[in-house]
Amino acid sequence: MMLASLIAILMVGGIAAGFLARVNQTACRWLSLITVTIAFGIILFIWIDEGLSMTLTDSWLRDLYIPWIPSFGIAFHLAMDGLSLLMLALTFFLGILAVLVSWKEIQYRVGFFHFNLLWVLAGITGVFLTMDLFLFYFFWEVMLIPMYFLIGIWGHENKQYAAYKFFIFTQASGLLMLLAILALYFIHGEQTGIYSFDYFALLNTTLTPDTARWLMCGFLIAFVVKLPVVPLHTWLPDAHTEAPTAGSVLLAGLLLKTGAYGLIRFVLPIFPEAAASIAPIAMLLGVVGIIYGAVQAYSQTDFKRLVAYTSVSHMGFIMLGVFAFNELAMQGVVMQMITHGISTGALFIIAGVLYERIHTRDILRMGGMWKKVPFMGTVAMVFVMASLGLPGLGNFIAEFMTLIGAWQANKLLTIIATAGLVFATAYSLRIMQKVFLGKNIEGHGITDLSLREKFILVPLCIAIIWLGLFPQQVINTAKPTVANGSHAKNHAAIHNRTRTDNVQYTSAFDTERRKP
Amino acid sequence: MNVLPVEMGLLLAGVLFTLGLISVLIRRNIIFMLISVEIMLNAAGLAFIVAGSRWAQADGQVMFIFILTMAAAEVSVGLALILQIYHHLKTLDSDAADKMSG
Amino acid sequence: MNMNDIMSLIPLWILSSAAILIFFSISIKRNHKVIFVITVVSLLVDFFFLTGYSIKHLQPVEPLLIIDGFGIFNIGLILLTTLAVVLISYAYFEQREERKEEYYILIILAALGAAILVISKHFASLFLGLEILSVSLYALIAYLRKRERSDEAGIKYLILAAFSSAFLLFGMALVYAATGSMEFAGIAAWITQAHEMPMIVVAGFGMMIVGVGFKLGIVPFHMWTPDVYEGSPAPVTAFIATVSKGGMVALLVRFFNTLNGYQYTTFMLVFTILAIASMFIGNILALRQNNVKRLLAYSSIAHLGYLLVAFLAGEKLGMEAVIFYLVAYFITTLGAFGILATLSDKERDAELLEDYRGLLWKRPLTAIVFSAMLLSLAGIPLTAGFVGKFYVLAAGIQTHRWLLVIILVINSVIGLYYYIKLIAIMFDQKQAARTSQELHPLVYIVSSVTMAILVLSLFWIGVNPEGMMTLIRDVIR
Amino acid sequence: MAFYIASIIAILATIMVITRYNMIHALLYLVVSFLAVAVIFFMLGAPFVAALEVIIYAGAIVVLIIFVIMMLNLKEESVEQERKWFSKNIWIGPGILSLVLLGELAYILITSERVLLNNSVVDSKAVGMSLYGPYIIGVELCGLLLMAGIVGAYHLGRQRRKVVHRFLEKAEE
Amino acid sequence: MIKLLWLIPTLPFLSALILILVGSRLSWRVAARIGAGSIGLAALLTILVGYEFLSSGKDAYLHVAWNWFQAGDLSTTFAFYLDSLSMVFIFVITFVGFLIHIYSIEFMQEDEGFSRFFAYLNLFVCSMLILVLADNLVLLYLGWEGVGLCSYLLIGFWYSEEKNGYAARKAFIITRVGDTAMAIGLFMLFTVFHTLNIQDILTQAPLVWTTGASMAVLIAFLLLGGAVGKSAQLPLQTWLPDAMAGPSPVSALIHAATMVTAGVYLITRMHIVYELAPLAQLWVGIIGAVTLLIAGFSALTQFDLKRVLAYSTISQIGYMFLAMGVGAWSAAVFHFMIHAFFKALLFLAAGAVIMALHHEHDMFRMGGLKNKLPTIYWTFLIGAASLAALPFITAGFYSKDQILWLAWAGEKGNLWFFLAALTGAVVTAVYTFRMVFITFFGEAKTKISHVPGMRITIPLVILAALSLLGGFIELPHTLGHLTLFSDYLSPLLPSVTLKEGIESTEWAIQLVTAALALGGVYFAYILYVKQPKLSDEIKSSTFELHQFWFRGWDFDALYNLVFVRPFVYLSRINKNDVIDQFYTGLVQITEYFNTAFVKTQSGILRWYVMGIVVGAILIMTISLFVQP
Repeated sequence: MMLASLIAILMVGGIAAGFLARVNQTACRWLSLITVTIAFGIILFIWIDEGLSMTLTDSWLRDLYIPWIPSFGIAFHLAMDGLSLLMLALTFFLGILAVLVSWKEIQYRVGFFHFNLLWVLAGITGVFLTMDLFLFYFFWEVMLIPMYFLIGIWGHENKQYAAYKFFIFTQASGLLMLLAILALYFIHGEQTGIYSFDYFALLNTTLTPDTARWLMCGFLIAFVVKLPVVPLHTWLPDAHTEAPTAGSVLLAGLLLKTGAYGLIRFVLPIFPEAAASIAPIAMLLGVVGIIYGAVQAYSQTDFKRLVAYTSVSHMGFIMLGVFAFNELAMQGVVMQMITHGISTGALFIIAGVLYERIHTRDILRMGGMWKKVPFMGTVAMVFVMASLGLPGLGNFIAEFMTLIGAWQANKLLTIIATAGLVFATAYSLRIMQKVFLGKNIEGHGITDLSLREKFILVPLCIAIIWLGLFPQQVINTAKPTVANGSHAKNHAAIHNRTRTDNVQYTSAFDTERRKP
Repeated sequence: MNVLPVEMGLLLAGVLFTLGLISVLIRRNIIFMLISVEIMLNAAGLAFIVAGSRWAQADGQVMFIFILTMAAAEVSVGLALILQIYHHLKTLDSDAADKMSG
Repeated sequence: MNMNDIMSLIPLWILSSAAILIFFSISIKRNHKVIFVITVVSLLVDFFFLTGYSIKHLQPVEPLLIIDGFGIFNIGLILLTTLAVVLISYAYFEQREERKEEYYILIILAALGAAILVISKHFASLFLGLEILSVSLYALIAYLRKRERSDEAGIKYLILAAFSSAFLLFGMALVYAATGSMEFAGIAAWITQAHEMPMIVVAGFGMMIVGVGFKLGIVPFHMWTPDVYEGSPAPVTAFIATVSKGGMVALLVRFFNTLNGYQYTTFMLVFTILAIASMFIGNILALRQNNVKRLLAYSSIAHLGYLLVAFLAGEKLGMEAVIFYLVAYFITTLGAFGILATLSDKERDAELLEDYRGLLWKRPLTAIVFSAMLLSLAGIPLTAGFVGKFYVLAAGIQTHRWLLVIILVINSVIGLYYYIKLIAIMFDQKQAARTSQELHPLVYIVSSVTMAILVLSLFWIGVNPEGMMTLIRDVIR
Repeated sequence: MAFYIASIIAILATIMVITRYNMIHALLYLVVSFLAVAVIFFMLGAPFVAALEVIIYAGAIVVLIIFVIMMLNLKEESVEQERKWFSKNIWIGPGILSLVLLGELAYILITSERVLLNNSVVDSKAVGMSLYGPYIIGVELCGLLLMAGIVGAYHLGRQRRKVVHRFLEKAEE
Repeated sequence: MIKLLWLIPTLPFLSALILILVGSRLSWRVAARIGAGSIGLAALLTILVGYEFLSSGKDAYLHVAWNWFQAGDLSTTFAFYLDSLSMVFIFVITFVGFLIHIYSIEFMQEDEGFSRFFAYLNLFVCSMLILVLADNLVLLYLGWEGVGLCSYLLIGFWYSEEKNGYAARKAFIITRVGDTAMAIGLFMLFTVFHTLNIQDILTQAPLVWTTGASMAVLIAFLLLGGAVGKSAQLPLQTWLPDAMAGPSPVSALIHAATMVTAGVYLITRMHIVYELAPLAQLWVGIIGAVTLLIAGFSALTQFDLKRVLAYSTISQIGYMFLAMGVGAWSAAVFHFMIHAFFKALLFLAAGAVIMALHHEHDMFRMGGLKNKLPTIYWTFLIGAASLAALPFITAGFYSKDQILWLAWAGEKGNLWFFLAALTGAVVTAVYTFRMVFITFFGEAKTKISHVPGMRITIPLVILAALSLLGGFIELPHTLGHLTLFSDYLSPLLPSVTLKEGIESTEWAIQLVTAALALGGVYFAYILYVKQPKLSDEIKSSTFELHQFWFRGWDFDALYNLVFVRPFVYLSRINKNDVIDQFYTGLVQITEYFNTAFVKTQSGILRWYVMGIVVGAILIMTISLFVQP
């Protein structure tokens, strides 16, 4: 029930915040802050409660199963394992920051803004939790609409274009995934006579190699567009650039991660052979993304656009790691998901903070800010360094593990990917140089971070350093998911646990099914 | 009474139908278009009569009567509309009625 | 015609009696309110009467009609839709300088025609139902005589409808000439007996497709849609988009299933081509449309294309998908045109994109309802449209119609663009300078309640479609 | 033989209809065409319908149209206009389309199996029995159809008044 | 005491943290105390730890702070490993570091970024300590990158100058290129050994590989790549001269004494791998030899005092590489230590000069400082003498002599190495004293604005003393045969096997070396003091060559042409993302269709009828041709 309550809290909170804003805008902000904090608290509670003592056999923490559309074998099935837990922790952490970051920035239609914000979070939560493919698609789409509004209403100059592009790219790919899901559903149904969208049921589908490849492509395309992988990335720079700060944070920090999550959760377990067969291509795409994103990032003059392209580059590592098929790389990927969320989110926040002060995102018009805003400069330095993969910060752990894992799979590509780190250095340092160092050309007189902004950025700093120095907890939490090939199938184990939620638990496998 | 093949009857209906069709296509005058449609409907009725005659059933004729009814209703409404249009446009040119496009 | 037949036809009797009652009531005294109430009451009574029927009910009224679950369901759908149209019509017509009363007769007759259509099992009833519907629509479309566009739309619809009816009739005649039967079942029996279908029958069916296709507004018989949608009063447009098309779809389903048309590659090929063309052309035409009514017209072309995909998928799931999609589409379209009608003023309908600019900030609830409807058209989750699209895709995939399914997906994406564009305009920060209306607000309560019910059912079916699915499954059997 | 003569007359008359510039002339040819068709009906053993063809098509409908033409008071210039619209080019597209359609139709009809018509006559009694037997609902529906037509025509055809204000309009009624 | 090893890197780290967080609110006095004091404490602790370590007689001491991360086979600890080699390094780092910190208090006193400077400097010391104390290669990599970061920060310390930022980025990026190679080396090591723990690798390596195993060679080369980047050796040497943009203490600490020798540390640390990969080791030597020559010649032509020193550093590290190339590990480490003393001294002294002359870098605008800044002059002279390896009295002589001797006599040495080293020795003497003579002799060209105080002179004096006396802990056979240093390292680092029957030549070599060094000094004296015109003539007659050397053998231009320009060009022309064009194209196609289709909706009734007819014909045709 706790899992469902996570989603419910956010949704209800969103609606409440939307109405509350008519009365009092500040109250609305506080309400959404409290809502997300409660969700974060729940996740921390679960983590502390049992995440710290996870073992390989006991990897599913919570499970909730409510039949929804029995005639199609669709259920409201949520389940949580270490990976979901990590992703949710990240979600709510960034969610809190997103609310905070909008405190001053959003002065227009505050209620509707927070409604959308919380619903995006709810959608993302659903994506990370659901174990029913129909429901997954459902949430997958649900998170897009509010995101679209966030970009389209509170974005910058070219917001409509960016919002369209974002929406259409993700929708198109999502629909292809829906096709694949449906095909899988029918194939599984014809094989077993059980028509079900349940993840754990569909895992057992036997597919011919050809079918598997096609179906996987359907899933893959949705995830790689979201990730994004070159050449399907072009929505991302626009969307990230035009979105309001909170939107950029959520986009970069969370939405991209849903793609990576999908790869780990669905593509690999459901289509292991097919995934293995395209691994070289996928890794190649990852490497292309790393290099291409870096090269593109270097030439950008728009701060947010630059950061957006760095995302493309960083997400290449995820592609590389996921298809390396070993635990190290996979751990690296999980780590990358988290650290990238933090570091890129922070960079977007810095861009937003700067934009609030000098009303431009053009880095050619910045420069020499350090003297005025040393604190901001220091913080920025931390995240710039994180983005170039400096050891001691979280990103390094992620990239190092990914690369060392990828090396076992494909040496040449790993070499190129590693070379990408040099490019990463080039663009990262360019940010520092153009924004904070050099001369203050336009003579902007700006003030350093306010208390609220410090309250946003300092936890991020601490998080990224903490992850760089003490990543083991995260690795342990993710371990059951990524280390154990049959992890997903261990789900049955949870049936025997007494400590499931209070709901009458119906098995995933004996609901009424129907042959259409 | 001569014995004649069904196809000939249907063919005649087809020819009349096509003539009506040509007329709809080439006429710009709305009244003419209406008349042409009547020709087509009549041709369809003819086809029904031929078919009914082939099976020696009354159904074909019944259908014809229905068609007749429909044609009458149609013409009455159509003419009323034409009056309106003439009122508005001061012409019967169907091409003039192209205010809506795209 | 025995007692049972008469009993079974009571819903139709009620409708026709209502029409006649209004007819007389007009001759006594013209009163918009009274007539509106009569209409609403009779529709409600009719519907409640209908709910008394068992879904398993099966009563052929030889030789023309058959009252079965499918028919009852569709009549119910038509009645409710008509009711919704009537409800939004009241406010719409109240502010217009036109005699309002005939409108209700015509719309009841049109509904009756559609009802006949969905329960007919004979060419004659098919034709008569169709024509009652059409003839009523001629007048309805041109109902607002002050507007030039209404006349234009009316005459276009009239000529084209009659023209396509001629095709339909000629096709019927050919089929009849070959088979000697005008009953669907009789034709099916003849064909089964004859083993192969003679070309003349194929040609007959082909010509009938022209007539059917025209009513459905699928490519290449679609060209009337935008003009007629634009020219008609908004409630009438809603009616055309829903009842008129839906009735035809239901008929097509019945006809095709009775004949088992799925075994004939010719028809499958024809419908495949029509479906693909409808999806592409409909969506692409809508892309840069600035008139909301025309935009919805083009979108309806595309949606009928989607519907054909489910239709082509056949089998039980396909039929379910068709009906479910139809229901979702009805709700959505009614909602959209309902909003359009509510926003319209004395001068003209709120049909330009610009009329919607910044609507969210001016009338938030209206804008949200409209957005929900558009999102449903786009097939976004939480709405009925999504489940409908899901159903269609499921049906398509189950029967491996990959080409159609892929094209559907591509078109959904194209379609997104213009739905989103409209939503984006409503969320724009600039506001249109359109003045609000002067009518007494009470008038709007009816419309508002209707819209509320529509949007709630939209979400209800979107979130919990199980009930509707079960119902439809029982209906299809 | 009589069938073929009547057919040729019908076709020729119809061709005349579609080529006339003057509407009244065209309508007269239309009457001829309808009459020829009525003859055919008669020959096909459908005397009742033949009569209806004459009365309603050739009679009522044509008269109705002529009535409207007179109401509109169309003058010579309309004939001129018709002539102007009737250029050669206008025939090309529709001609080709129609010929293709006719060709296909003819091909289908001629290649279909040859069936000779019965000589049996379906007289008015049979038609009546059928109409008021199984097709009784159809007849009722026809009534509703006509009602729709009447209401529609009445509403649309009503003469428009110069309306100053909606309340004034009410007062006039 | 040895248990407190972890405090040695932690103290600077804490200090850095404090200074970063609240530094801007502290007065310079407090900041200086925190900044320098922490290093002082660390130095003190180092001595205590060192004492205990030496007296304990153990080979090594391991302190595990915590398990860093563990996933799959990879298990990494955050652990410090102290052995004799790292002992030398932490001693140099903390001790020289402390002196430089003290020096910096005065040097940076006026700067508004005072506390920031100390924060960076402390962070650097911390990273450097982690580097040399790391127990596994991942942690070493952390230190390795950490020092890179600090180097970047400090080179670009005066960030408002565009060119400083450029130099800083150049340094970071170029070293990153080497790091990439090193990272790949780590991947390969991990693949082979399933661990990245240094000691485990070193013990397993001889068991896994035979000498000359291709994997070993490859890995050795990759690690060499990292070393080459950090230590500014060919071909990645170009960043170091530009790095002189940073404040002088930074140049002294990072770009002379410690960071740039990280490569030496790495290779020495992994010497077993290199012993197993003779080809790679040979290349270490070759790179060292070539680099020392190239940098030496470049140093001859520079105007900027600090650039001379920078090239000199490159050249001296070349010696160390040469030493490692011939397997003279302890010689390399010894030279590292001595070099740290005298080069830090030289940089600090140069910094004092520059500071005194109002931030004037050009030697030819100095001159005549001999009398005005006597302390500086004498200490600088001592440093220069040590650098030029003036015989017998300077530490540089002993350390360099050892390398020269082993390059000649070592089993892996050869004539070419020896000749290169010899030539280098001459060149070193020449450019060193060219520097001395131009700066301190002749006429004064610029006025002195700042006379160095105690905080500057005391470190100079201490370093000068070390530069002279540091060499006496390791004396050659011919001169007393004292082998304190190599004995100390011998459990860890193997000594060089000499060629057969070559001992007798040692004194000859020493003589030649000494003579050449003195000759070089004399040569410089003639050119720059006696007959300055001669030097001008030489300069003008070999103008092209001179310029070529001055530009650092045009490596910069080459790299610009081959790497930088194409990258920037590519990235510039593709700023708007060519892939996006594809999607824009799709949209345009759709819009084109839209335009085409819209025309069909003409509003003309007959046209619509036509549409229906066309549809009918289509259906009929299909019916005709496709049989059901």
